[in-house]
This record gives sequence, structure tokens and C-alpha cells, in this order.
Amino acid sequence: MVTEQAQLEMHHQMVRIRRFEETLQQVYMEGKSPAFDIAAGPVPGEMHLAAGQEPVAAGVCLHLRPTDAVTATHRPHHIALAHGMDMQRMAAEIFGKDTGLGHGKGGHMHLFDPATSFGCSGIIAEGMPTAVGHALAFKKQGRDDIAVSFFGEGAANQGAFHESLNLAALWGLGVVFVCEDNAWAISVPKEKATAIANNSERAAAYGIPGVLIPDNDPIAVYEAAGQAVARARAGRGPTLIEVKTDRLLGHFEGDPQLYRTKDEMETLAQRDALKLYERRLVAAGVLTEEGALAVWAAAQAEVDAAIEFARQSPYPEPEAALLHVFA
Amino acid sequence: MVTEQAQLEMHHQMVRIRRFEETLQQVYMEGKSPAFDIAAGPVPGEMHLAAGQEPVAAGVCLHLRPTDAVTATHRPHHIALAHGMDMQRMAAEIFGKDTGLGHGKGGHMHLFDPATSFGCSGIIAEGMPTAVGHALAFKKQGRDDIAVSFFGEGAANQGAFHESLNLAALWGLGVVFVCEDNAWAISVPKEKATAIANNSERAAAYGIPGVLIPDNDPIAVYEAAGQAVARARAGRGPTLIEVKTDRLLGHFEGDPQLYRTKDEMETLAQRDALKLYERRLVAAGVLTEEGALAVWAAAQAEVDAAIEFARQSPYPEPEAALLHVFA
Amino acid sequence: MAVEMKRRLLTTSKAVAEGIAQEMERDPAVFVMGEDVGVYGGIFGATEGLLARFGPERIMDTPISETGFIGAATGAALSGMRPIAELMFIDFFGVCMDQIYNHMAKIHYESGGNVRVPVVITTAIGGGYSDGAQHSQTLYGTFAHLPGLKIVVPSTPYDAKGLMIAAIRDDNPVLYMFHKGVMGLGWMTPNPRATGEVPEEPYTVPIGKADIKRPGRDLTVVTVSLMVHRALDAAEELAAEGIEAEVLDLRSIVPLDREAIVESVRRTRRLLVVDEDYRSFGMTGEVITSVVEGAFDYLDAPPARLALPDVPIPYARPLEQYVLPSRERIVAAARDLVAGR
Amino acid sequence: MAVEMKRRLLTTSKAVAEGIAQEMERDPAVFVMGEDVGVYGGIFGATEGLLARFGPERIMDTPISETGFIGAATGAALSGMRPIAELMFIDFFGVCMDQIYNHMAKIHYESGGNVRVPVVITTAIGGGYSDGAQHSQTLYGTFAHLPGLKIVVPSTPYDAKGLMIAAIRDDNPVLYMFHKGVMGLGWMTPNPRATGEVPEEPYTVPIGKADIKRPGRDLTVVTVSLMVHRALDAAEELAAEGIEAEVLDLRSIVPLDREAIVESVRRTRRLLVVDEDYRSFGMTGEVITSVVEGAFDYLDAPPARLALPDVPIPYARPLEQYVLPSRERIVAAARDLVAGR
Ligand SMILES: Cc1ncc(C[n+]2csc(CCOP(=O)(O)OP(=O)(O)O)c2C)c(N)n1
Ligand SMILES: Cc1ncc(C[n+]2csc(CCOP(=O)(O)OP(=O)(O)O)c2C)c(N)n1
Ligand SMILES: [Mg+2]
Ligand SMILES: [Mg+2]
Repeated sequence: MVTEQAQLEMHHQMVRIRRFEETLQQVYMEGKSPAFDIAAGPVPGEMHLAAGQEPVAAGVCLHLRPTDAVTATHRPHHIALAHGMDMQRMAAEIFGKDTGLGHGKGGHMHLFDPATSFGCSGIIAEGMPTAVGHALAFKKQGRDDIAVSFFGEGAANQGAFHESLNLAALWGLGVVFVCEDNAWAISVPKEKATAIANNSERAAAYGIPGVLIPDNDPIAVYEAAGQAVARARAGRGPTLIEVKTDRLLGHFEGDPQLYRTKDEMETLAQRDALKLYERRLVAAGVLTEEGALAVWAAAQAEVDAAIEFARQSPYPEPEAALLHVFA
Repeated sequence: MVTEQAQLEMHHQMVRIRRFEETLQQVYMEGKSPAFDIAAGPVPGEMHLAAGQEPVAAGVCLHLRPTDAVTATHRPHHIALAHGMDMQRMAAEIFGKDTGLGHGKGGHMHLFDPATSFGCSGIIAEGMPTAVGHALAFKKQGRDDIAVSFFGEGAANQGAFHESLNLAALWGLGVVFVCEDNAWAISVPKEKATAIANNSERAAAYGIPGVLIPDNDPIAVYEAAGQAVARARAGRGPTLIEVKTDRLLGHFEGDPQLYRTKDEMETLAQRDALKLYERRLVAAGVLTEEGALAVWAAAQAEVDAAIEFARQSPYPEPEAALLHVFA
Repeated sequence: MAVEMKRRLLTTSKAVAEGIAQEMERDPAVFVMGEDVGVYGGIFGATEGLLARFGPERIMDTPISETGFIGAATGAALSGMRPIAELMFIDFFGVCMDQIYNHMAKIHYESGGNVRVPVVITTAIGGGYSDGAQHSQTLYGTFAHLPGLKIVVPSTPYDAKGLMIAAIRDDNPVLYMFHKGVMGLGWMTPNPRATGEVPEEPYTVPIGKADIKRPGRDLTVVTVSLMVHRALDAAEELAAEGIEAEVLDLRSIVPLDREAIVESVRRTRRLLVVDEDYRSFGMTGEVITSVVEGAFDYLDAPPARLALPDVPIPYARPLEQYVLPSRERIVAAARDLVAGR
Repeated sequence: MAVEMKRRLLTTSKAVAEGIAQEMERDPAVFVMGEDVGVYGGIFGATEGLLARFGPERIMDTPISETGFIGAATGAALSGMRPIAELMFIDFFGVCMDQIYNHMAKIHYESGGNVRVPVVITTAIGGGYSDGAQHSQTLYGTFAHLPGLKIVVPSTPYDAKGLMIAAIRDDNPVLYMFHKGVMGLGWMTPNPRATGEVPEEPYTVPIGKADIKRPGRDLTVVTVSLMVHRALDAAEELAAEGIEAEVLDLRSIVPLDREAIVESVRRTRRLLVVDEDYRSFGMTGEVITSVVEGAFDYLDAPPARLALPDVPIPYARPLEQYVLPSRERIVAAARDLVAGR
């Protein structure tokens, strides 16, 4: 059962994430108008935002400790924040600043944080084997830490998905595989990519539990993740969790989204999981209207401070490009 | 239902294959004693023989036409022969002769035969996408030819397996995937490699039929393959067939097989599918003892002729090594 | 403007798409598969408009299964089709390399010439816009080292269309690498050289022939792709100082037009190789070695190279700009070379 | 024989296994995974006897899932282990390259040095025994072109053990490439140089330092791995004619010991690079270019190279022997170089 405190924490996480993503969306456009130029502005390069997918990050990560390893994708912010990554150093990395997690070398798809055992990768599905390896290490070391691997529904058609699930199941490793099914891989809809409707059914191919969360509900995610995490910690092997979630924005910023209809976009906006969840908490008396506003305000302040930290931080020296190829 | 003629044809194929493999086993050792040297003798390099796996090749390929594409593995002879590859040109290729299918450039793991739409590869599972492509071409061309992809149970843990089955299912292609489960991948037993007992269950991950043939029986293979082939030809998509079969010899010739017990080897020899099948045909009156002997004698003659053809054929000119990089 | 009215200007991406479209009309065996090649038109526009024209059977969006669909391209080619398969970024090659180099590239040879694999792999290369270590590489050196693939790297709209048509008609697998910075995309930093005259009718540019994009007598700059643009910019600056650089655009890496390189260096007696790919064990070393083999006695100075240092491509703008060859650095290197070691 | 009694002779494969065993005893974080590394002892004997000694938790047979388990090595390393992962043949790299070059090799850099990936990938290279186009390659050129991996290619039992221990202790990913022909396996054509003296105690050979395996004054032969043996054979033959070849064994390709190469060539004034890898865009071009950059004025003749022509490796013995560099060809190339201008 989910405590009120957990419900509130998830709300708080979701709000922080949403404010981070929406603020970044604005910042990203700085210097990119009138003509959009991907290389321009304070935050250049591709930018994959996760607004709409907060329930997955919030519901899963609330069960985790900083020593639990998390691997994420090209769309990593929501997970990184929910898992406790320092927002300032994260923002600074996204700005390419020397105070960033990777001193500006990684960028938004390459956030590595030893403090929260977090890593991500821009190559689809290829973060999954890393998660298996973390869990293998934990088993060898006799730790009850676990690994959580997040990936999109598009990734579930990559070979690495199959190999990772088989290995984790075979070796009985403490991995929770979390599929964020937002129905789209850039412009390719899931039904044009995946031969079956629900990736959770693929758990059968590995003899592990497969759980489907059909409605982008943080509490449902929290409950399913709780079982999976407990199972993993207890040394009873991996679980595959699939959450039907929503990508409210484009695949990346600047995506014209010609492949989605206006109708679809409106439906998405209407069923915004964060709004629904907040209303529900208020209706249930877990959260007051003012309490909610305070959460948003605090989140905005936190995000503003992080962005400001990033802005004010210095760039690395150009010659630093030559460092850190080898340890 | 399987006709008597089909039963006899399968017997004939199995005998041809067995004689080919056993003869090759002897030839392979020529020049390699007293000290075994993999590079020496008329047939150098690795040699993967398929004695024991004849039921799979014979049962499936009897349904095929030369225009049906077949992709096989590092262990390809049984399938190539059952699909109708010219035994002489095949043997010549294995000897590295200019009369070989690839003028000696391919060798035993790289038999390419346009006359029977046959190809194989020494990289585990990587022949599977090729089969998907053949079937895709057939669909585009409006042909009712199909593709058959053979692979070992070890291959079913490679990413290419997953991607190929998903693509074939998604696009409704006429592919029959045939898993030869001989329980071993070199020295690694299946239970140390595969998280579930039967790969046929993995069909569920793609929403396609999965069929298990538990007993290396050519007739059972024939019947299952018949349905799968008919389904594929009719444009109703792929099927995954898994056959529990036996690798009677080492992984490759020269394999000390320290990982298999004497007991296991004896059990295998006792349940030799070819012997059992032949006895069964004789018992059923489909084949006489003399008829059987005649089949063996004819097969031996055919194999001897092929080996002799290979022996007598010239090597390619050394400079030919520089040809055929580009068409 | 009036005199120029007959010129038909296209961006490189539109030139690529036009080449594909014309071949698809000519030959029903040609089809396209890849991620986001349909409605999206390819992330870098190489298939823009093709779905509307040819429908989803011939312009096929795929799952994110590169081993699967690039391998399927080989199979389809073996059975008589002429697939074009898009690997969205060359940086992703590692998820499907076996299919490319061990199968597509080798089957013709292993078969002793009995089967053919006419596939075109289109793929985006190059950095300069802060896309980080996994989305900014060029990597033609990696592929050029391995036998059996032709490798085409156009720098202009004209070459792009002609090389695309040549690639589709070629009976061999061809890796067609377009630099994002030469495509003329609306969302990339504008590049005037990414728009140019392109004849409407189909034509081919031969694969394996380098092209002198600017003649010169004082040194030869050998390069490809976006770096051709940088080298031409540098050549203009150098010309103002009286240094005439010849800019040789390889256009294809395999086959490498060693004759054109050697011929040019025999004339100019100085060589600078400019490369956006990693410095070591790549194109620069091969071109220099080819010149050492073919024009050693003609050299007035040791050949020089300018390339990406052997580091992953950093994200932050000042770091990335530091590692990429630039007009300024080409100018400086050329000056040094001419001033004499 | 009596005087030699104290010499402790091992084959290269036993030297490798001994190096691994000693590090496993020293450091509980070290473990091995790969196909057939357990009971089988590794197809090329690199892990022989280790299962019996360390048990299945530390010597782990894996499924045929190279992306999975090599990727898992990265994850395990990030969480404090020091995995050794075996890729049975380097030829199979294409099924897991993304994990190797885009992850294992880049994460340290992308993290700005905040995380480390101490993994050793062991892998077999080389041909000469008719194993065909997918089981005979060396491919170090492919890996050396890409940043972030150290690449070790031992030629002798002594170096093999010392480099293995150095590789395991290194905090970076190291690709440890052993040539099947230098392992001293009972089932390969006997090679007397594949057995040699190996101290019992643990020791390291530094990664990045080339080794003069034979000094000489007339030309420098730069090479690695099995070709060191061929070059030494050739040098003996050449010595009989009065040509003294210096044989420089690079031992590692990355870092490349450019100083040692340049220093040697400055002395001998002639360079021959011998390589079993594909000729173009590889090691030969890089070594020659390094010499052009560091010793151009010292050269008495254009540097020469002998390598596998740019063709897939053919199966038939006469074809394969035709494409591989041999003692005879090294001798002929060295003669030409010394006689020539
Ligand atoms: C191996 C690989 N192929 C293709 C891409 C390009 N790409 C980046 S994101 C993406 C879509 C991913 O879809 P999904 O896994 O569902 O994640 P989502 O973007 O929906 O979060 C693609 C195809 C890539 N990064 N890596
Ligand atoms: C990608 C890849 N990994 C490893 C190998 C080495 N290898 C060759 S055969 C084999 C075992 C294959 O097992 P299975 O698929 O069951 O086929 P079987 O040998 O039993 O017929 C292995 C590991 C390879 N050829 N390709
Ligand atoms: Mg998605
Ligand atoms: Mg098997």
C-alpha cells in the first residue's frame, strides 16, 4: 500500500521534473530564433524531453537508494531527477559547463553520476546490458543493491533487449526492466514496430514476471515497482514492467510532429498524468490546493536555481577536450 | 499425413547426409596425424558435422522448392544436402577447389548456391535476418516462395534472433524459423544459456505459432514443417519450430568433448534417430532390409563420387584471391 | 538574377531524395527501409516526399532493429531486390556491424562471385552541432579498412544526386554517407555550399573518381564531405595571400582514387590531408602513405594532416570546436606547409 | 640441457592463463566471462585450468549473447569489479561493437573522468589455417581507429603474461588480442617461438612500449603478433646475405609507441611495415605516416608495407597463403628496400 507520504513525494518529483523539462524547453529555444539552428544557443544539440512520462520515473525511483544502479536512455532527465541526481550539476552538464557532471563532455544524453549510480546512453536499448552488469557485480559482492533499466517501447525490438533479459533471468540477477511505452519511436508508432500489443508479455520468453501498467498512473507504477524491487533485492531475479505512458512533446525539440494528429495531441494534453494525479490527491484530501501551489513554486525555484547555476558556470577550457580519454 | 514415398525420401536424405558426414569425418583427418594440425590435410580449417541432426533437415526440406530460400549456420551440410545442393560442387568447396560453389573462397561454413537459393554463415544467428529479407523480397515480388532459417538453440540467445522474429511477424512474412536444439553450444549446455526450457515458447513474444518437436523424429518434423510451410506460402506469416535433436559428434572435429560424459555419449549413440527411423520403416513394412542396404550403398556411391570429384579438381590459381571483392 | 534563371538549385538532401525517386521510378526492385524514412522523410531529409509518392510498401518505416532490417536488405538483394536501407546515424553501426561487414560485404566474395548484394546503406555522419560522442562521428575510416563495401561521401548537391544514382545501380553494397552539414537542412547552421545546381534528369557521378573542386599550384588539400567546404573557404583566404591550394574532393573513400591524389601532389609537391574522422589509423594515414608510395620523390615537404584528435567527440561547444578541423586551422597548416617545414 | 634446467618454459596460452590466475588470486574483483571459458578452458586455451581453480562463480560460461555479456562487463566494472570478457574470435565484434566502442570505450570520457571501466576483452585473432572470411581476421586497425580502448597484441609467452597482468591492473578497457598462431596450441601447426621462458612470479610488461625483438642497422621492420615471428625468420635469412634487419614488435597498437618507431628508423633509415591486417586504412598507413611525421629527412628510401590485400580472407589454402605476408615476402621486400635507391 502506498502511504500518503509516498503519494506526496511522487507528486513532488513529478512536479520538479515537469518544471525542469518545461523550463529547459524554453531555454533550449534561446538563440535558436528566428531560424531554428540546432547548434545555436546556450543548450545546443538534440534535446529529448520527457514531459508526460513522470509517473514512471517517480513511481519506480521512490523505491531506490543511491547505491541502486539506474541506466536510462536518450530521454533521461525525469529518471535522473527522480533517482536523486543533483539538479545543478545536471543542468550544468546540459549547458556543457565545467561544473557539469561530466565537465561538459557528456551532454544531455550522457549523464554519469557516481553519487547516484546513474548512467545513460543515446544508443537505443544499449543501456540494458550495463544494468545487467551492475546487478551481476552486486550479486558477486553480496550486496542487496539492485539495478533498474529504463527503456522505450521502441527499444524492445532491439537485440540488446532480448540478450539482457535472458542473461538477467538466467543468472537470477536483481534487475528491474522498465519499459516506458509512449507509443512512439520518433515518428514510428508502436503497432508498426512491435508484433504484439504488450511488451510485458515478452517476459514469458525469459520465464520472469511481466507486469502491465495500462494507464500512466504513478501509484500503480509504485506498487508494481515495489514488488519488483523487493523481488530483486531478495535475490529472486528480474521483473519486466511495462507502463503505457505519454510523450507530451515532440521526440526532440524542433520535431514538427507531422506524424501525430491534432486530435491526438489534444487527447494527450487532456489526460496529462500529472494534472490528473494532482487533482486526485487534492480530491482525496492528501494534498491541498495551496499545498500543490507551494510544491510548484518550490520546484520552480529549484529549477531556476539550477538553470542559473548552469548559466553562470564557466565553460571548460578548450584544451580539456584532450583529457580523460584514458584514466 | 505423411505418404510412404515421403517417408522413404526422408530416409534416403538422412542416409545420404549421414554418409556424407561420416565420410567427411574420415577425410578431414587425412594428413592430420599423428599430431592433429587443423591447417593440414585435404580439408583444413574448422569442421562442424551434423550427424544426428538429419531429421530436422530431412523433415523440413522435403516441403521446399529450389526457389525457397534457405539460410543455415556453421553446421550446414545436412541442410544443404536435404535442400538439394549439388553434392559434388559442395564437396569441392569444402576441399577449397576451383570447381566448388565459391571457387574455394568460401569453405564449409560459406556455401552459397543460387541454384537452390541456399546460403549460410559462421556467425551465430546472423543468418536469420537474411532469411527475413528473402521472404520480404518474395512478398514484394508476389511470389509464393518462402524462406527457411535454421539455427541452433545457442543462437536463440542472440539479439538477431529476436529482431528477426519480430520483423517477420510484424510484416507477416513467409519465414519458417527452425531451431535445432541439440542441447549444446560447443561446451555450454542449454540450461546454462537459456532462461527457459523450450525456445518454441518464445513465439509468444511475437504472436506467432511456436511448435515443439520433442523427439528428433523426422515424421513429426515433417508434419509440423508442412503446416508452417503452408502457412508461410499462404501469406499467413512465420512459424517458430523447435526440434530437440542430437549432436552425435563433437562441436567440431578435434573437439575432445571433455564436457560430455561417457554415459551421455552412449545414450546418444543408442537413440541415433537415423537407426531408430530406419528400424521403424522396416518394422512398418515401408522399407525392406535389402531396400535399406541399397539406400546406404547408393548413398555411399554418391558420396564417394562427390569426394572423388573434389579430390581430383584443381585448386584455384593463387592470384584468384584478388578477384570477386566487387562485382 | 535573370541570367541565372535557368539554374535549378537544390539542397543536398533534396538532391539525394530526387536521385532515389528517379531510380525508384525506373526500377521497381528499388525500395527504401529505415527508421523514420516514411512520414518523417528521414531525420535528415534523404527520403522527403517519397512516402507520398511511392507508398508504404516501397518506403518502409522499420522498428529499431538495425541488425534485423539491414540484414534483411542483404537477403532481399540476394532475391532480386535493390534495397536502400537507412542507418540513421553512422554512430549506430555497432548494433548491426556484423550484418554489414561480415555478410553484406563478404558474401559476393565468399560465393566466388556467384551471388550479388546490391544494397545501398544511407547514413548520416558528422558533428559540429553538439550532439555528443554517440551522434557526431564520421567513421568512414572504420568501414574503409574492411573489404567489400564501396564508400561514397558526397560534398555537393550535384555529386550527391549523381553518386546516389550510381550507388543504386551498382551491383555491390555501397555505404552512402551524407554529412548532416552538407544536406542544407533548415534546422542546421546555414551553409551556402549545401545548395547548388542539380540537373533534373537522372545522371551518375562515377564511384571511385576524385574531383578537383578548386585547382591550385602550391599545395594539394585532400579531403571529403563537409571538410571540402572548409577547405574551399580556407583556399579563398589563402589565395588572398598568394597561396593557391588545390582542393581535391575524394567523393568516395573506397575505391580510393590514389591516381588523382598522386597526380595532384606530383604537381603541387605538397600535401595536406584534412579529415573530420579520428586521426589515427584512418584516412589521413592512408592518403599520406599512398603519396609516399606514389610521389615520394616529388615531395618538397613532409605531408601533413589535420584531423580529429583521438578523443571521443565532446559535447560542450568550445570543446567540440577545439577538436574539429576548421577553416582557420586549415589556413594555418597550409601556410606552414608552404613556408617550408 | 643441464644448463637450461632452470628455464621455465611455457606456451603463450599457458602464460596468459597464468597471468589471469595470479591476478584473480591477488584481487577478488577479477572474474572471467565468455563462451566456453569454463570446462573447455577457452577455445584457444586462455582460461585453461581456471574453472577447477576458481569455480563457476568466477569463471563464467555465458550464452552466445556478446552484446549482453560484454555490456554486462561494463556495468560490472562501473560497480567495482574488474571483469575479463572473452570475445571468442575478433571476427565476431560486429554483434557487440556498440557495447565496446560506444560504451566501454567512451564512458570514462563522457563522464569527464568521473567513472572508470576496467575491463579486459580477450579475443583471438589471425588466420593461416583455412578458417575462412569470418574466422581469420586480425582487425586491430578497426579498433585502433576508435578512441578509448587500449589494444595489446603480444607475440611471445613472456610478453603475453606481463601484458595480461598489466591489462588487468589498468583502469581502462583493454582489448587483449592473441593470435591463434602464437598460443602454442597442440592442434595448430607447431611454432617453436610460441613456447618460451616465463617467470613464475607476477610481473608486468608496460602497455604502450614497443620492443626491439632483434636489433639491426639496415632497415626497421615494424610489426606485431605472429608477424613478429615471420619477421624474425626473415631477419635470419637476410642476415645470411649481410642485411641486418631490426625487428620492432609494437606489442600494443594503442598507445602506439611512435617514439620507438621513429627512433629506430632514424638509425636504420629504412622502414618496412608488415601487417596481417587489411592493408588500407590500417596499421601500415599509420606507422608510415608517423615516420613521415617524425623522420622524413632521415629516410633513404620511401617506406614500404606488406599487408593483407583488401580482400576478405579466402578459405582455400593456396588462396589464403597467397594473401598472407610470409617469410619469403618479407625477405623480398626487405631486399628491395635495401637495394633500392
Ligand atoms: C540503435 C539506435 N537506433 C536508432 C536510434 C535513433 N533514435 C533515437 S531515439 C529513437 C526512438 C526511440 O524510441 P523509444 O525506445 O520508444 O524511446 P522514446 O524516444 O519513445 O522515449 C530512435 C530511433 C538510436 N539512438 N540508436
Ligand atoms: C556471434 C558468434 N559468437 C560465437 C561464435 C562461436 N561459435 C561457433 S558455433 C557456436 C555454438 C553454436 O551453438 P548452437 O547455436 O546451438 O549451434 P550448434 O553448434 O549446436 O549446431 C559458437 C559459440 C560464433 N560463431 N558467432
Ligand atoms: Mg517510445
Ligand atoms: Mg546447439
